[in-house]
Amino acid sequence: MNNNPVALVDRSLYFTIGFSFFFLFAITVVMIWFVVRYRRSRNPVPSDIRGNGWLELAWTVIPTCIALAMFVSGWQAYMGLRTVPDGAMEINAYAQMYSWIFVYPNEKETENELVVPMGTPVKLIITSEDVLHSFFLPAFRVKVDAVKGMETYVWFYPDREGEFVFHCTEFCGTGHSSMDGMLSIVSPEAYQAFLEEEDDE
Amino acid sequence: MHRVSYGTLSAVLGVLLVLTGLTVAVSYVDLGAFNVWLALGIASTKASLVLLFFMHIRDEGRLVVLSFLGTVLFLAIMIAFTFCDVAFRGHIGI
Amino acid sequence: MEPVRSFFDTPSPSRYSGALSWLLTTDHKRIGLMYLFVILFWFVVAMFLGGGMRLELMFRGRTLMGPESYNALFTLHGVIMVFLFIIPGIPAIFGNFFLPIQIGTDDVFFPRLNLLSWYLYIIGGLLALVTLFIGGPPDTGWTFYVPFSVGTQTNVSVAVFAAFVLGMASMLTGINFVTTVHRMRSEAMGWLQMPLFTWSIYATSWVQILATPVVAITLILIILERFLGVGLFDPARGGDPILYQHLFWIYSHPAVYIMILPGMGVISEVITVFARKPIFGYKAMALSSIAIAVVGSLVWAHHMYTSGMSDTAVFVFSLLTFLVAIPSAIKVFSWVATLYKGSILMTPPLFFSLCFIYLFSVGGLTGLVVGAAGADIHVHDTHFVVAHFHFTMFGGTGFAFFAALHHWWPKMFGRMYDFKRAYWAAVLITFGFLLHYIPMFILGLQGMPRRYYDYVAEFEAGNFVAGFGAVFMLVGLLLMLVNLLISLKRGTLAPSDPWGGTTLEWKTLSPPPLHNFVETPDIADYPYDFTDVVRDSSGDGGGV
Amino acid sequence: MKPAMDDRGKRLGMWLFLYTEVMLFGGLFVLYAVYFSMYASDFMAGGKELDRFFGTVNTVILLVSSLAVAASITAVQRNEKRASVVWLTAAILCGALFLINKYFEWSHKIHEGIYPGSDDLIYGEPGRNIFFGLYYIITGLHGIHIVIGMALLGVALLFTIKGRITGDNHVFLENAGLYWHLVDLFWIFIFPLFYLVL
Repeated sequence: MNNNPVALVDRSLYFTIGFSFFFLFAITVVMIWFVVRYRRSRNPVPSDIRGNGWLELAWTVIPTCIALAMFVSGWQAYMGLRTVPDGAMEINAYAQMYSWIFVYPNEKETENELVVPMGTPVKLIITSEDVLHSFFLPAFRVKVDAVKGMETYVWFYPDREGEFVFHCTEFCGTGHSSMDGMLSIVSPEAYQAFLEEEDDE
Repeated sequence: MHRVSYGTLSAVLGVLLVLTGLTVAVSYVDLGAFNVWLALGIASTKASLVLLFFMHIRDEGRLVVLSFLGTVLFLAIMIAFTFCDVAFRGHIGI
Repeated sequence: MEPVRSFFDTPSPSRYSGALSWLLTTDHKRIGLMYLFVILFWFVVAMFLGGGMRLELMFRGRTLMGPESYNALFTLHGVIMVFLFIIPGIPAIFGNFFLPIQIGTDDVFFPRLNLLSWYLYIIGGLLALVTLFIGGPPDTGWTFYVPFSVGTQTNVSVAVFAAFVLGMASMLTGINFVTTVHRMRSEAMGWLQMPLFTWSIYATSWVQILATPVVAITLILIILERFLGVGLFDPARGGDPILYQHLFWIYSHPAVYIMILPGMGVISEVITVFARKPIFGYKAMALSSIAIAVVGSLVWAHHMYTSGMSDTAVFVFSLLTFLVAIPSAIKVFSWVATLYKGSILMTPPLFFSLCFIYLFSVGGLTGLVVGAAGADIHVHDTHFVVAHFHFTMFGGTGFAFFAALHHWWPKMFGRMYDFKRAYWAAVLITFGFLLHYIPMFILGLQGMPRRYYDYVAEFEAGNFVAGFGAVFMLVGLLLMLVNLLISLKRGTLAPSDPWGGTTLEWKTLSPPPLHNFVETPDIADYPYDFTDVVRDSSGDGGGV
Repeated sequence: MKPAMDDRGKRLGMWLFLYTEVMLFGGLFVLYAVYFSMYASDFMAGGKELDRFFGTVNTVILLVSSLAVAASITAVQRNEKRASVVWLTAAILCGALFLINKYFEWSHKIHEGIYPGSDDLIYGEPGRNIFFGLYYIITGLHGIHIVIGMALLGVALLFTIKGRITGDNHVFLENAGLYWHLVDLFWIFIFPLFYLVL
């Protein structure tokens, strides 16, 4: 699937971090070189340089352009995360102190355990029963706050089978750090079997 | 410092009272969303009169006039930027 | 000629002596020093709270404390560091002490108000202390997000009130400084002859005046909600919890510029002095301070990309966030360019400043990652963000604070400290800092959320390493403070201009007399003209 | 160095303080604006429940008190101490009258079961709860400012009587006046926003 937001987010991350490393390296090397080269014992008389209009203009304009490029890549990634493809499967998620409840299209419920079939985009519609929580699924780069009285959503494309951990990232009390769970991406057949299986309770 | 005569002060009070009457009067006329803007417009006029004649803002020089306007502008921006959020919730994209 | 007595020996007002001559003083220098010691006290307290958190996190599961204590620890670490150390740090200590001197005057405009601010600061601090012992320490994080802060049973009201009082103190200091700069600047000193440190404090003061009241009212609303249950932020009663976040960040984002701008001012002073060279692009530097103050006030909602606010707001605030990066970048470039063809003398303050440039650059550049809307979604509320703001706030403001301490210590106390220990301390702090926070960047990218008491197995290595960094840092910080304190007793006497500075504080005695100057100082046309300094020192090898 | 009496500087300090007050109320006005856009009809219904007559009378009272304060400064500048004392007393009385009115208004509403956290509000329309919540918080905060303003004017009155405020030295009175006018300014906006929403 093209335009998978995971790729867009990673592109934005690499782009920004790559430029950052370059600038950091350049600044540090130049700084250390100046300090060594122009130490007082070697260069007792400083030059009286008070500024340079062209240079200042250049280091204003060029970073502005780079920053805008970073903004654009970030925004594209963000739009990728926000634009749910057609035919996404909707699952409701309810956050509460300190667990996640998922309700599947056929009313089946699970707690702290999310099972989805591979190959179908999933849209999680999230809300909170009490204080703020936040649904964070690092493997798919998605995160959104769960707010009481409001519906928010994330979507992701399960493109590989496996188990992925998700966390609560908005501080919600003593059990905050244990409010995590496991996303299992299974084959469509296994998912059907899972849906039809009786609730454990 | 500049002295303001009793006459000017009373005249200003007169205008303020008239404007108060006006704002109460227009609140009985249904103008839709325009009502709020009209009420705020009248209130701003009254506020300017108080600033100019009771608080002598002009005597304080450019710094105070500009920084006061700046403060009001900052407040306006605060409200406007908050509306970037609340007015567009539920839309996808810009 | 009779020797001039320093302000230490001349109480103001003169009718008091002993402790009262400090507690009731109106002398800006004494008030600055009173701030210095109280702020250092809070810094050490919060430092140990932070260290405790890191030690708890070194191993999985419960090691030192339970989750309740851990939550209280990070809340108090944040509240104390933010409201009692970083925000007041440089303006209240060095702004108070040096702003009047740098503009050639004898005190701030409202000396008694200045003392009142100090007392408000003390009261705020005591209230923060009270929360530690009575009613259960708050466990909300320093952001006090609703609805959690309204519902939790711990002592949030007192903590919030403490922050309110501290806000008042900071606001009144801001009012005082703006009035001082406008009304008491030496008549010979035009706007573009003001030292850059003064410029930065001036810009900061405006932000303090305009932004602090917003958080004041927000905090009052929390208290009202807790006692009256109005429901302004409670969705069940028609409220919108996200609005709280707007109001909170309308102040608290500008607050990070309240924290960093004075630090940038310090760095500008230190680098020019030790490079013996005018600051590169004085006007750009002064203007960028103002630009940061203005644009920085318009980017608050970039803390809220995941909060459920509208995409339009994400667009606007992300764009503005990238624009506010530019003036900061200009400052970094100008500092480095100032070193070019200078005559650079390595000293502890310069060493701290160079570390500042490096660490702050890391902080600023990672700020671009969290400013980009899509990238931020992944790293928001993870250890990446924690590392990012510690690089700017600690690596930035903290190191600028240390640089200022070492730069102005001889002026404030008239004593020199031991250079060797100062370098060792700086190296230890920097090494510990990197060892502490770089693993946190990686943890964040891996997906470890912040404010986590416990974590899954894949985060073990990073947390283990970071714990060692914390220990190195603690040792380094203690060494630095001890070194400075020892100098008060054993340090050699400092001359009036130990480094060869050009701004007015170097033209008076160390420590300065009560009215700051023995004779009215000359104001140079350009505040960083080192021609005389270079001429006077030719032949002495340029040593200190 | 500071000139012996820099009244302009002292007023500048006061103005800066007024900005902080503007932003303090500004935070509440942000809330008002957002909630008004969310619950326009509830706000209009709520506004009808407030007593317009009381509101208008209080507006007039505050405007008159502002005039009195401004006039007391003119009087002091003309060295008419007596007149200044009379004007100031009038202004303080106006403030008291305002508070008495407010007291009756509030107690009437509370009597009707409309107060923060009351069953009527909590279980009623959410917009109505927000409207009255804001009403109590904003007018309450304004009331506190009236009390502080009256205290400042009271001190100014005392200083005038004792002769510490004179034609040459009346910056304290001016600053107290600035504060009072600002409190009036807030009311000028609070009045239409709560009593006259349609």
